[in-house]
Amino acid sequence: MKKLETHVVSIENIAKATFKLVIHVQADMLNTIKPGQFVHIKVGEGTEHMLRRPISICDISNTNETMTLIFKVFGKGTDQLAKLTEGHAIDLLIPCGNGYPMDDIEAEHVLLIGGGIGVPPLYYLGKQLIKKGIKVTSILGFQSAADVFYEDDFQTLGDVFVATNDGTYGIHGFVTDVINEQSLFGDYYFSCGPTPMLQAVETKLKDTTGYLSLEERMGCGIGACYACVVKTTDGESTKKVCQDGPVFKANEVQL
Amino acid sequence: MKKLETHVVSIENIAKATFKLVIHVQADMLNTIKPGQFVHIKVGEGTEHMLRRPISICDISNTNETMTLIFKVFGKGTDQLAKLTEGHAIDLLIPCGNGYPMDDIEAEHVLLIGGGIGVPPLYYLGKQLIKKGIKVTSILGFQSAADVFYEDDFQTLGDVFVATNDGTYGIHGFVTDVINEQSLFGDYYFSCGPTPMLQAVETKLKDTTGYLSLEERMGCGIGACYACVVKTTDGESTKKVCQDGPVFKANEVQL
Amino acid sequence: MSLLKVELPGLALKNPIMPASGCFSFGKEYSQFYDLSKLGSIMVKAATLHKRLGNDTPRVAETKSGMLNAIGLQNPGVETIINEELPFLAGFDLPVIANVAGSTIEEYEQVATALRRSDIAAIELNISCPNVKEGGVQFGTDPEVAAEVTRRVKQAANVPVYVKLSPNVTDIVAIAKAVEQAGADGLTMINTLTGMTIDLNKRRPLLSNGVGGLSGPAIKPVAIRMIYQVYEAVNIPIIGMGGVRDAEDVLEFLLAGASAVAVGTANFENPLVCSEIIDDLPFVLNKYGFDSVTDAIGKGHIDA
Amino acid sequence: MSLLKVELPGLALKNPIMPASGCFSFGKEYSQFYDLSKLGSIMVKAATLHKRLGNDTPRVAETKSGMLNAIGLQNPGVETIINEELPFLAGFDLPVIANVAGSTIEEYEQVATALRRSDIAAIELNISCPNVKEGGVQFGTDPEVAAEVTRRVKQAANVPVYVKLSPNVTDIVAIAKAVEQAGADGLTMINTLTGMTIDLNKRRPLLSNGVGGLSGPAIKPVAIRMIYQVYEAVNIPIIGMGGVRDAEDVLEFLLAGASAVAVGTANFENPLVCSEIIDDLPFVLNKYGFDSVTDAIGKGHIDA
Ligand SMILES: Cc1cc2nc3c(=O)[nH]c(=O)nc-3n(C[C@H](O)[C@H](O)[C@H](O)COP(=O)(O)OP(=O)(O)OC[C@H]3O[C@@H](n4cnc5c(N)ncnc54)[C@H](O)[C@@H]3O)c2cc1C
Ligand SMILES: Cc1cc2nc3c(=O)[nH]c(=O)nc-3n(C[C@H](O)[C@H](O)[C@H](O)COP(=O)(O)OP(=O)(O)OC[C@H]3O[C@@H](n4cnc5c(N)ncnc54)[C@H](O)[C@@H]3O)c2cc1C
Ligand SMILES: Cc1cc2nc3c(=O)[nH]c(=O)nc-3n(C[C@H](O)[C@H](O)[C@H](O)COP(=O)(O)O)c2cc1C
Ligand SMILES: Cc1cc2nc3c(=O)[nH]c(=O)nc-3n(C[C@H](O)[C@H](O)[C@H](O)COP(=O)(O)O)c2cc1C
Ligand code: FES
Ligand code: FES
Repeated sequence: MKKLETHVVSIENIAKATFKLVIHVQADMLNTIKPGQFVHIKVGEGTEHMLRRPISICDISNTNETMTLIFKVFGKGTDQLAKLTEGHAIDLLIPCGNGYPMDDIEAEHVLLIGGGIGVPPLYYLGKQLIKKGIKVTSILGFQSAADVFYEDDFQTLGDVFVATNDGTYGIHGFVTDVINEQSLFGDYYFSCGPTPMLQAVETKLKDTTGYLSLEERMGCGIGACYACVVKTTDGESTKKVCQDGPVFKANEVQL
Repeated sequence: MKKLETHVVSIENIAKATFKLVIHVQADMLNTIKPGQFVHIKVGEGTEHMLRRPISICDISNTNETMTLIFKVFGKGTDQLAKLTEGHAIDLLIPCGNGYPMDDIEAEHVLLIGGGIGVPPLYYLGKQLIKKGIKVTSILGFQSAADVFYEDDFQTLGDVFVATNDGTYGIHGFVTDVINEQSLFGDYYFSCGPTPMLQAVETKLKDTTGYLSLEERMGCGIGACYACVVKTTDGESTKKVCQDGPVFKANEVQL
Repeated sequence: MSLLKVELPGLALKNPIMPASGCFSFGKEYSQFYDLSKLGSIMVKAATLHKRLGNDTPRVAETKSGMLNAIGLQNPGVETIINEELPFLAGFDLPVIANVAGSTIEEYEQVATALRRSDIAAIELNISCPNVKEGGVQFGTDPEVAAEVTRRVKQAANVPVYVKLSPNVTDIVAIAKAVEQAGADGLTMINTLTGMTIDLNKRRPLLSNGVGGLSGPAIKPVAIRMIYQVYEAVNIPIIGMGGVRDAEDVLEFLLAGASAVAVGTANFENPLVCSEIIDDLPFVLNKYGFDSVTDAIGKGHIDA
Repeated sequence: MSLLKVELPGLALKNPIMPASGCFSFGKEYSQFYDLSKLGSIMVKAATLHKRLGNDTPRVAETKSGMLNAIGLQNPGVETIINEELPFLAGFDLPVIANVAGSTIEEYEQVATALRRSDIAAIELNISCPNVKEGGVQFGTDPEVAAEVTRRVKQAANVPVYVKLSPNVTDIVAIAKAVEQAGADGLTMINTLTGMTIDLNKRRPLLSNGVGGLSGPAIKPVAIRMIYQVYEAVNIPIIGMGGVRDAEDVLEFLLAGASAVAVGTANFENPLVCSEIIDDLPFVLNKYGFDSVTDAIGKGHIDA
């Protein structure tokens, strides 16, 4: 992991309060990145924000030497990130966390199940999976039509089903409703999104091997402060989301 | 007084760590400004700097609708101000303080005596004085050659004598040395600069009517917090630099 | 705007926002920026029996997300305040809270007695000023002494008395309970945390007084914690303060248990801050699902 | 670099900079960023007798120029620390300071006794953790209790003992003097200020523990003030901490009376911060006219 001082290549508002941020990163660093990893971003330059913000890596481009992040304005920190402009300096810890276990996957058809800001990391994952010849079906859940992003991009990977909670776009309901209605199945699934969604997915797909990417409030982002722990299923010990995760095997930790 | 949200027209490094900042201000506001007044500037947008910074008004241009400030990078706040760029937003309280008593002056020849960052307010004052047909002689003191600024501008007002403490430019010594050596006198003087300089000037020119502009650490900048007081000469009461000053009659307050 | 109304002892507030004592003088300067009648109330600068010139300068220093001050209770004395400062405020539609300070219990009593001849709506009893050698914080750090001052000022005063608590104590709840028992009508909290900064060039504390009071957003978490704890222990209302600079901060103080909120340091950053907060507050209450200010008070507590 | 050297009981420091306890775990993670041998020392994470899982999450929250934490002393227990964590640090050229915590005086004693079998250079006695129900801060708020824990741990330990003081007290000087008299070899200060923030959406304290410890630049003025006051009252050295993030901050702590300085929260903002401070410190000392670190200690005092 490195502390990288780089700059913004572009920033774009792609959905309601949702921004696509493209950052310059050199190829040798990009080559070390695994799908599911995240970066830990310093907000502003002064002391007002002492904690960095974790944002998943959505995509990388070796040719352009760029990395893409997609984030939603949630509070004061992401609001400030949204005000970044082309060429502006940005300071990251990169790459953080473990990522999805790409090497061990023995699968033919993988379901990518994302909710809201859990969608971005699944994109780079999907790209890597199809490179390995694995079939990908994406199920993306959003609040409503205005929140939907990256549908076309996922379309380049395979079938895509979009659901909205309020039915203003795609299928009305949750991602698990889509799995029911469309009788979707795969021999593996990867999921990222809000905890209630992950719980529903874990229950629904209890017989399928799955990996979940979790969120937790972070201090250091590198495993040193014990802010971001989750209990293991037996309740006897903890794992750190920032270091042991953010990706965990389904049922490995308590959601 | 107003809280004014405006923007930077230009910023330029004109001497060692010294910046000339030109800010857009509408004519109706400019018309209310008196020489010697200052603005109270918000540093950055967040909470890191809760106190504004007082900077004297150096010049105004009704035609361009601009105001010029000259400041030296001293600590973290002025350092951040130096990083402002053209078009950037800036938030001021304007105008602050009393300014020099322009209406009551019955003088033929005025000495302007400035030291370091005390020089700027004297420029707009000088311009107004010569408009009233008063002769102006400027004595400007700086640390060394690299610190000198605005000599040419003052030249347009009348005679200018520049002194540097280390003798690397102009006359070697303090402004009071210049007054001695050149046997300068006027029927009025206006001075702004570091306290030791003001004390020396006050003593040297004790028989001349004079006005001094003082500095003190400020909270509110508008007279409400009692941070910036100076004792009156009798020691019995105080005056506020931000409201009763920054310009005081010589011997009115304790330096 | 009845959704912003709050009724407190002696204070029928049209909204819960007021400038904090010492940060707004007696209102005149800020009246250049907006109509003071917009405010819920105003906590004016501390009054002592006689005129005080305060500490030497420098009296303020900036710190990260905060500031230190050691004004040292400079004020023209209670008589001059009654005769020359308070009449200006009579021209506005708002109840005035007078801040009472002193070096001895007798002085506190005398100031409170003098104020009977004024038009104030309530007294804020300042037993927590860290910036004067005599008087101030020592009255606020011992529960028994705090109770005694409260009792005596209650007897002297003809308006409700709010006691201003110092955060520089091991057990704020003990002090709060003691002054409640002694008859306080309400509490205001918190005053500043004692702090210091050193001038690296001069190799001496930057403030001439050495220590000063830390205020601003830096101390907000301490204020929220103390209000939260005291709210669970007393039955008198709390006026909260410490680092407030926007309407969401105000809501956080209400949830912690404050019934009204004062704004200090933020006035220096933005002289319009109280006015802007009053404009924003209805929207913020609505955004977080509250029908009114009173609906939000104490709602951050587990059993609320 | 002898200008950076400091000699303290048990600690021959090549420079006065060390990470603060709980912010750097046992060093492994930060060793990805720079060679830990560069550090003056390291204060490792708190050890209790048995493994503790700590509090529920959320455990941290950001505040203005600071943060709150309520980790709750999660650690694998002193035996595991000795066997599995400390050996990693033996590979670096730096003295290790172990942080000792407990719920009872006996537990403190037992942890200190267990640590006799390790290679540590000193103990930091943590009687000031505000984030656990039992053990922690109550040992640090009463001078007599603080003295008693100090005495017992001094007897159990085979290395110098530095007592970590809580800032959440009315009179820090009284506690400092009490633990000095009880045999403390040094003091470390300050631990975090107790604070809280409320989640406006959930209408509950944001941290699952309710309260948490406030750290970061926000609290620096409180740290400087307390160190300044304690320095004038005791004769044992102080390791200072609270909001340090650059070499000028370090100099301010030295002037206040600290002999060495720990960096906590700033590691999260910048994992290289300790390394960068060590590089900058000679220039900053020089800029302000000091020949060495020892030359600067206590020089902010009037009679220095
Ligand atoms: C591993 C990981 C990957 C993530 N990837 C993305 C992503 O790709 N796109 C995206 O939009 N968001 C992502 N998030 C969530 C994102 O980190 C938060 O929305 C963001 O930190 C909120 O910051 P704020 O300043 O806007 O909110 P504030 O509430 O002002 O933040 C205050 C503090 O709380 C923390 N915090 C608040 N919400 C969260 C949260 N949900 N998770 C973790 N910390 C939080 C902040 O980091 C900060 O320390 C991810 C979170 C994690 C843990
Ligand atoms: C009426 C008035 C007019 C001024 N005009 C000018 C000018 O035209 N050009 C110029 O370069 N400087 C001027 N100054 C000085 C300028 O305000 C300070 O240099 C500046 O505030 C330093 O801020 P900083 O953040 O760089 O320093 P820091 O030391 O980081 O500031 C910390 C705090 O101390 C205050 N402070 C520090 N030094 C001074 C000082 N000398 N006077 C007042 N407050 C101080 C700051 O305002 C801030 O609140 C003026 C000061 C006053 C009072
Ligand atoms: C410059 C200044 C002067 C103050 N003077 C007083 C005072 O006279 N009486 C008093 O009770 N509190 C005084 N205070 C404390 C404030 O009223 C308030 O309790 C404290 O600053 C916390 O609020 P804030 O963070 O919003 O400033 C003063 C604070 C400041 C910053
Ligand atoms: C996440 C976190 C965990 C901490 N854990 C401990 C601990 O285990 N033992 C301890 O003595 N102090 C602990 N502290 C307090 C720090 O060591 C330090 O005293 C305090 O944070 C002030 O320094 P800072 O402002 O540089 O962070 C912790 C602080 C933080 C932020
Ligand atoms: S954020 Fe510090 S251990 Fe995970
Ligand atoms: S700065 Fe507040 S009175 Fe002058």
